[in-house]
Amino acid sequence: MIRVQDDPFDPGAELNTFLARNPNSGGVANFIGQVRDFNSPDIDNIKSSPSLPKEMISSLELEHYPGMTEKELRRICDDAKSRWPLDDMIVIHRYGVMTPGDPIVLVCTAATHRGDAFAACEFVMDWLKTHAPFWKREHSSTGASWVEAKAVDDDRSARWNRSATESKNK
Amino acid sequence: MIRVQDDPFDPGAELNTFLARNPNSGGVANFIGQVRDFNSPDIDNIKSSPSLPKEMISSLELEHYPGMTEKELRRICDDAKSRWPLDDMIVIHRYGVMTPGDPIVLVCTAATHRGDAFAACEFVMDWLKTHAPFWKREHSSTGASWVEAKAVDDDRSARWNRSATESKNK
Amino acid sequence: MATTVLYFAWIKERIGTGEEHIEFSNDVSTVADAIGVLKQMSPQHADALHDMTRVRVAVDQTHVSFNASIKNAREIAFFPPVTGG
Amino acid sequence: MATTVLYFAWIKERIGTGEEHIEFSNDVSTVADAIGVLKQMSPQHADALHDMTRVRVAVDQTHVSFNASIKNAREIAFFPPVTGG
Repeated sequence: MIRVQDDPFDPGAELNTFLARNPNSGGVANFIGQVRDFNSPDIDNIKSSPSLPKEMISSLELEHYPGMTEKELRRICDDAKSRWPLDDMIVIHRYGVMTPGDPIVLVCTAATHRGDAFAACEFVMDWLKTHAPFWKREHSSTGASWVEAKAVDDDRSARWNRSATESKNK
Repeated sequence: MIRVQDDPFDPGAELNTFLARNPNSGGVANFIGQVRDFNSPDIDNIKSSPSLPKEMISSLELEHYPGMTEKELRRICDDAKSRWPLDDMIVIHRYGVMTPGDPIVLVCTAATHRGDAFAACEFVMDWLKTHAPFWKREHSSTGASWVEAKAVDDDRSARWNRSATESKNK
Repeated sequence: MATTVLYFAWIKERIGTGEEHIEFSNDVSTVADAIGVLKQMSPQHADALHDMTRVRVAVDQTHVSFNASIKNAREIAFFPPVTGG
Repeated sequence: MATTVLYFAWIKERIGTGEEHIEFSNDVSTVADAIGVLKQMSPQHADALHDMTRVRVAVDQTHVSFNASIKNAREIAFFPPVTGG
């Protein structure tokens, strides 16, 4: 199930609904992405140079491509289902304006074996990050700026291609 | 934080409490293990031979080693924290008598980077499965029987040793 | 038959609009050809689309590369690398 | 100084008790030695502990192998491979 929405969602309530719908799935993995209150490049700087000023984010704006977003998320979910035996899965993604601490994305996967649930959940997050048409814009005291895509996300996404190729070669 | 308890817990409520405590963690991964209503060996049989009768589980009894359980879970969490940069984590594990669909275990991990949250969550589950002193006993129409440990769990747990050695060798 | 051309994020901002309807001539057969045409339309278009390493494209809501065909395409979208999740 | 010996799951069931307090003599220095002593205590003990591939052990609430020392141990626990989670 896929939901792309402007409205906030309640991760705990969504999780409980998902669990209630899948009482026979031994393992349920899930992931929640939240809006942070300092911006992404600074996070790595803070670790190496604690004296650098943090640029506080007042809000996060998420633009998306209506129609393609749903289509792309459905493709990613179908791909996950073809790779792992899953009982069920759900992806909820917000767009619009959010404030720090707000959940942006929720992915839940249910499977008999926890390894399948974990792998599918992480795969969906990695592919969503590199394929689903969303663009983040951070608003802070210094103005608004579009978030740059990260090379690490491309790398994480590419891992799944490699492992697909590797298993085919076995 | 570690909780070992006889009382049921509400996964959604626990997740929301955890998220509220960690508003600045970009990624929160979590896993819930549930009691299934047919027993473990049958699950694989069902897939290959759908005509085999399912042995319905009426309840699951979980014995544990009070004192050592908490100690061992704390060791596993400390180990996870030493391997990945985590903001926070929680492990809740039930003991006593449960019925199908009941949550048995909940692991939540919070981190700046989702890869760390995922890896730590899966690691804790794999180690908990092979190290935390719990023993499952299934009650069905044919009587009660102790669940046998699975070789696959040992394998999954051993992966983390291998990768630790590999990264040291790099 | 006009094709709907969509822009997102900073590409939309630079071009000044999110949606245009363009009649491409018959010799415009790939995404790269279409980009060539679009860059002629205004200095804003030329600026937004000049560095193709920063631009991604979808034809009829499917990710494609620059050499993909746009024959029979109803919708072409240009956007920066995605940053959701 | 008696050592607390604990049994869990089917090992407890076979032995018929979950807890014993045993005074090991000085020449009993490892877990393996202790198992030798315990197996002499009753046919139930011997039965429960005869296949050591199915038995795991903790000394003072830490997993150990059969050749671990039990000198100064306050608590030794025997149990099957764990099946929680």
